[in-house]
Amino acid sequence: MTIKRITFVQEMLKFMGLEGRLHLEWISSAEAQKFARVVTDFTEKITHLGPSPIAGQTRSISMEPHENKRRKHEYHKAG
Amino acid sequence: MNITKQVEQLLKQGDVDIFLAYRELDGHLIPHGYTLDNLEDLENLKVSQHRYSLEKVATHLTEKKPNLKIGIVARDCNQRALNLLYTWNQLSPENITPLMVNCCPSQTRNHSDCTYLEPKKTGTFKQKKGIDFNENPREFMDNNDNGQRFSRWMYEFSKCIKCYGCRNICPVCFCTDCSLENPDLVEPGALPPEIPIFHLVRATHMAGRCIDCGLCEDACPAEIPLRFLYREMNRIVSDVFDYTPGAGLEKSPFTIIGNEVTLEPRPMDA
Amino acid sequence: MNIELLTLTEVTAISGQEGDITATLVQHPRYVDTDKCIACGLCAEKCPKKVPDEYNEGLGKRKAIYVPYSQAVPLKYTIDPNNCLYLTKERCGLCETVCPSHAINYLDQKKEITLNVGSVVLSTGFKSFDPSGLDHLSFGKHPDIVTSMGFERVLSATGPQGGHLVLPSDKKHKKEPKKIAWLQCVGSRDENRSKNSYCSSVCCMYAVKQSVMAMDHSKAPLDCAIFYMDMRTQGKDFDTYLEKAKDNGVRFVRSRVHTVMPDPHKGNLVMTYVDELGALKTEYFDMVVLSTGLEISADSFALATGMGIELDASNFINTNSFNPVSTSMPGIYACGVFTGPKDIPQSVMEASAAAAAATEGLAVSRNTLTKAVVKPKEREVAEDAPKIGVFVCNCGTNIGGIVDIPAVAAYAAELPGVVYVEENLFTCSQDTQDKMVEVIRNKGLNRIVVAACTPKTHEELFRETLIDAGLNKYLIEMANIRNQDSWVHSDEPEKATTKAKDLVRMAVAKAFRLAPLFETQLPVSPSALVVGGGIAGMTAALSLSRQGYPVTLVEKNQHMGGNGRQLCKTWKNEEIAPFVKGLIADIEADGQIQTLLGATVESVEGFVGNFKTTVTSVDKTQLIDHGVALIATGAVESKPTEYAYGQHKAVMTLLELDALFMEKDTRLEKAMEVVFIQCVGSRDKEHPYCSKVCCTHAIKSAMAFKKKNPDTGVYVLYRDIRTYGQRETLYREARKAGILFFQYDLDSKPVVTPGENRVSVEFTDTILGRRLCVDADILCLSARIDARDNTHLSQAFKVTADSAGWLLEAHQKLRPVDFATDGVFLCGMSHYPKPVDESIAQAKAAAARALTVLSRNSINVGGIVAQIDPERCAGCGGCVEVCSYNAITMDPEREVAVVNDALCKGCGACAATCPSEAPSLMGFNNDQLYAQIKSALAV
Amino acid sequence: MNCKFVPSVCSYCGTGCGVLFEVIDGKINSTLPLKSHPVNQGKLCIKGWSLHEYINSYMRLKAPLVKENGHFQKATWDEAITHAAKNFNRIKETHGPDAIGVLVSAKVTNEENYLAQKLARAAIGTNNVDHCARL
Repeated sequence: MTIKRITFVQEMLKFMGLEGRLHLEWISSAEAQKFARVVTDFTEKITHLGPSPIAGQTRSISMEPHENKRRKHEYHKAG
Repeated sequence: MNITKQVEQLLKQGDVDIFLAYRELDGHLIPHGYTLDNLEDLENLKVSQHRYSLEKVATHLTEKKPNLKIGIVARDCNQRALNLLYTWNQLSPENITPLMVNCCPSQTRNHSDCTYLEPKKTGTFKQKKGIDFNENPREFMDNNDNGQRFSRWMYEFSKCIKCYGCRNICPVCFCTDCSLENPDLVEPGALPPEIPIFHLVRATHMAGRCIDCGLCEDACPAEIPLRFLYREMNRIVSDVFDYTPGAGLEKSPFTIIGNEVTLEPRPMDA
Repeated sequence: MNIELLTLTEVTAISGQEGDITATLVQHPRYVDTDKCIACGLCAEKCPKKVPDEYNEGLGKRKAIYVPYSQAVPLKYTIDPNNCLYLTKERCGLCETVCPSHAINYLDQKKEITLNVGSVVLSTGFKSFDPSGLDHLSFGKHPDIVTSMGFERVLSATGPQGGHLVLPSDKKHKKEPKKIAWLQCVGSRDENRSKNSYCSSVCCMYAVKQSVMAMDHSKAPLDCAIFYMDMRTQGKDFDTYLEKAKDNGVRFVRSRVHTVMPDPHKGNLVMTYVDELGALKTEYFDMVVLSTGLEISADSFALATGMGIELDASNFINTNSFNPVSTSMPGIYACGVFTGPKDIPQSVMEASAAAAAATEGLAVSRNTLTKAVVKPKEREVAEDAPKIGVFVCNCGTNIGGIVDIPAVAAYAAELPGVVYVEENLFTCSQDTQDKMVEVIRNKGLNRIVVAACTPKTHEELFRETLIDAGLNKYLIEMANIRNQDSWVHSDEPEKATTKAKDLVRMAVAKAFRLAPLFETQLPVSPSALVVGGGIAGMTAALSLSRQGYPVTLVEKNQHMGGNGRQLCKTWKNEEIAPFVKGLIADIEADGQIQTLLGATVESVEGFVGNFKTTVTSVDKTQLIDHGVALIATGAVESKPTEYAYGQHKAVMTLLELDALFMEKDTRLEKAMEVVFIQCVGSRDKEHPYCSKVCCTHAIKSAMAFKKKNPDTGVYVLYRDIRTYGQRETLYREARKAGILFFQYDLDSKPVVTPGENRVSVEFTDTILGRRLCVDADILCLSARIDARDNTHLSQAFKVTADSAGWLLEAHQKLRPVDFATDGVFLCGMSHYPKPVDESIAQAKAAAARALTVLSRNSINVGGIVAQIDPERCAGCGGCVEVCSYNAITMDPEREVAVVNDALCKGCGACAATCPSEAPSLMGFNNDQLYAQIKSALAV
Repeated sequence: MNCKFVPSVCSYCGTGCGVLFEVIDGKINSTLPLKSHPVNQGKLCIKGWSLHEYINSYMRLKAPLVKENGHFQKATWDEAITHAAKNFNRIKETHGPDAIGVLVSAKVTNEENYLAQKLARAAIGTNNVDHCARL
């Protein structure tokens, strides 16, 4: 299922002119080296591609939850 | 036998409880539900050159009365929509009687490539800045590089007034809760809507569903070449997954696990 | 809670009889108080004494105060009294000075413990063969000659080289090997140098695995060569793995290498060997791995003999094929390698089998000595505004050594919703848990974030803590700042601290939206359904009945016994027919077992604890309520399609030959030339698996001919003789008796030409390099074993089969008798071809696993499961299609999808598929996940 | 079960787009653009597409309300109109007609808007009259 969707979105993004910014790889928890390699390679690739052209077009992201009221904090050091 | 007679017969024999077709009213050709109670309306039954999504009306009726037997005057695109709605459990074939009519009583294109009606003429400004409605998506890919494609689409999407017309008119949009109204996916209250996310979210949701009827592009007040986008989407679904929505009663590859088509993750440098 | 762990403890004496055994134990001093030790590691850091690390096969060093390996249970330090400077010379005492929790106690004394138990299980495992004495292999003379255990540590991420494949001789320059050789059968199948005549069963497979992994670890192309006699990859899917290794370029050389020498001039190590065609070869390697065998340690030997348990010539516990986990002493059971060399799946099966066997006699007193705790009432917090407590863990120096914990804690205190932050040295330690309970109560916390290690190992523990504090156990979120942060960014502490903050922020964002989740209790029908009345099915049914649970046994045929009815003897010469008759008699005499003959399973409804199965037999259809189901439908010997089978009466299969033996057919007496062809239909392109039993079966039958008349010419044409484990003795006897063995390959198969009374068999002798021809009176084909068609059954029980038709267990090594579907278990040949003893062990194991469900009064369902909002559901049925567990059905009334909590595994596939986001996975709903994503991006 | 389509004009603004109401059993179920309408040619904006929503909204007022003691109370039309007239007159007398402003809704027809304008100018005598969609 994942591969179907990702393959589709990859094709779609290509059509839209946003090629290469989505990558899928299966890495098991036992494949630390592979994980590191894939993440490093992808980071390099994205750095090379430069910032996304839609960056800045998207809304600014805030992390404030909806009905949050700041409460008085307690900070305690133990252990 | 002409269509009026056929409808009359279907109603009288009790084959259908209601028949959805068109009628002429005050000079407009509009959809109408023919029943035994309004048989006199049959004299105004016409085959419209305008298209409305009668199958969507059928889903509305089914929602209210699940076992209602519905007849529908159907062109090829209506039939595709019906097939798709069957596979998604929105209508059941036992309750629907489509009455096939000739495609589009107008100067249509080649029927095998049925869009309907004569294609739109694209103005020179649009041809320069935006996307020509009549271009072939594959040629568009070949003639424009990544950056050009991106800026053209961003131009098209920036015109969007977020009327939701493309969704509302779509015969196969049946979700009760639309992702396009999910504040986590598409920020509410912004115009143009978060581009290109808004349109890509919709495109992704249409993958394996779009039956290429062209109603969305028709309804778009901003002349966004939506069909152009969804045609490419259908090309992907057909090339990669060997699936043509609405062609038969097979389930969409996006709703079933596994497939005859085996996919491999793509290498990073592809 | 009902397992008491006594470490550093030895059994000194056992007395009494089954049901009332007195065991005398000695617990050696640890010199560290386990209640106080928080495993911070300060003691080991300061300890001046370095000792070669046994766990790393001497490739690394440990201290005199140590934990043997990072996953040790309990994770508490211990002092090695032979190396501790204080205990040996009364000098030093540094660990006592630095220990923050005063856990060191040099005065610790050994204690004697007496236990009264009902039965005993021995599972002391094996010792890897020590190749030091084998001077021809130069072990110990060159650091690049390692044992397989050593190589295992080289490849391990927690090993002395951190998982980097570099030559132990040149760790400084990180020189990588380019050529590695594996030598098989070091300390196995070798009476000459090692006294271990048996096959160790596991070395072929682990060598293949190591070679594939080594290639994976190596940056440059790596030449891997495995030198072997017979490739014994008889386990499930092992041959497929072997073929894959060959495709990946691992070289397999059929040769027993006689010399390995260091050669500093030409290369690293030089090896001379004779290849298959008899040519002498010399090859250079950078590294040599000795695939050392498994043997019983002197301590285990002493333990068993002290208890009066019979051992075989190789010191393995003597068991018989029909009671594979029973020792000669009633009440004492055994499992694992102590009863013979075996791999992990078989050991795990035997462990469960031993549990079943050891408790069968104790069933009446079940739950009389168990402890249960009373949990406090759950506080209602669903409507309360979040009051998040964040507990940031140093994990000794594991996290705290890299990440600036005070900075992370201070940052957490500023996050929305957080009202309390605490730093802990070890959040998982018992005293911290107690403190957490108190803090949660006193501060009225209602959502908890633990920034520590992985939820995989510790979330359950913290959930228990929440229960103790009166909170719903799902109100916790973990931030993994160890595995995902301090471990991977140990060189960049500042960035690691920033990432820890990010992870904590994400966890808090999710915790803010956590809601209590509820489980419902469903009663368990305390009865079992066993499908298949062969040896496995009958054994499992009897075991469950002895444990006190009624069983319905469904058999397709008109009589029970399955393949067992056609088998003559086991390889240990035990008659199978009387055993099967005995089983049938026991079943018939058992009032708790209902047998349905000529019956098949029609359909199954329900789920673990509450199955409702429709079974049809000739005359009636009945509905059976049961809590668990065991599938033991067995397998069949295939009918060969080659070697003139079916065209000549001299050609037969092994089972057909067994029938002749049982009928005492005269043809057997007259036969002067007998040929066996192995792997008929097995291990080829269409059927890549090994049928596992045929080598032993064929050799045992071949021996029968030789015993009748030593002058009979008996020839076995084979590809690899797979008489694994102690079966090797049979192979040795066969060769001694004069049976001739000829190896053939897939591309040079024997040719059979039917004659008038005999068939002529033509094949190549590789050693002579000549074609030979034998006119055989009897040609016996070791036909492939085929899986039965379980399609209907697997659909009914929602279990899966692999491409060859073998039923698929939940996990090949760790859960070999469970299905992924809860409450359904498998045993016998429906899982994979196997001999009688393994089928019986697996059957008992399945019974033991079934018992874990049956012995519960109720099962909890719910918690992290999907829920479908009927308002949002458009009834498209997409989720029904993608649910692998058949947990979603359409409600025909409302035309919406509904989830069955008991079947839902919480995978989330439905939530990902739904176009209108109607399903949400509880505890991982969209709101929570979006919040996490947003907070991850909010910098 | 009957289903008919009723052509109409969008009431939201002065553009005058043609719409088509899907009426199932006498209840408006959805709005479609009228394809053959010369003004909008089968297109609508978000407001037009949502025309049917306010008609069937549970929040829609179906009877006049009069505020008494800070709370709205259901009233009859006569009571409401009398109450309004009385108070308009009072304001007009004390502060003059320009103290009254009239704001008209887009959700009523042009004709009704015209009448409201007449009421403002002719009956009340104020020019303070406006409309939310005065395009």
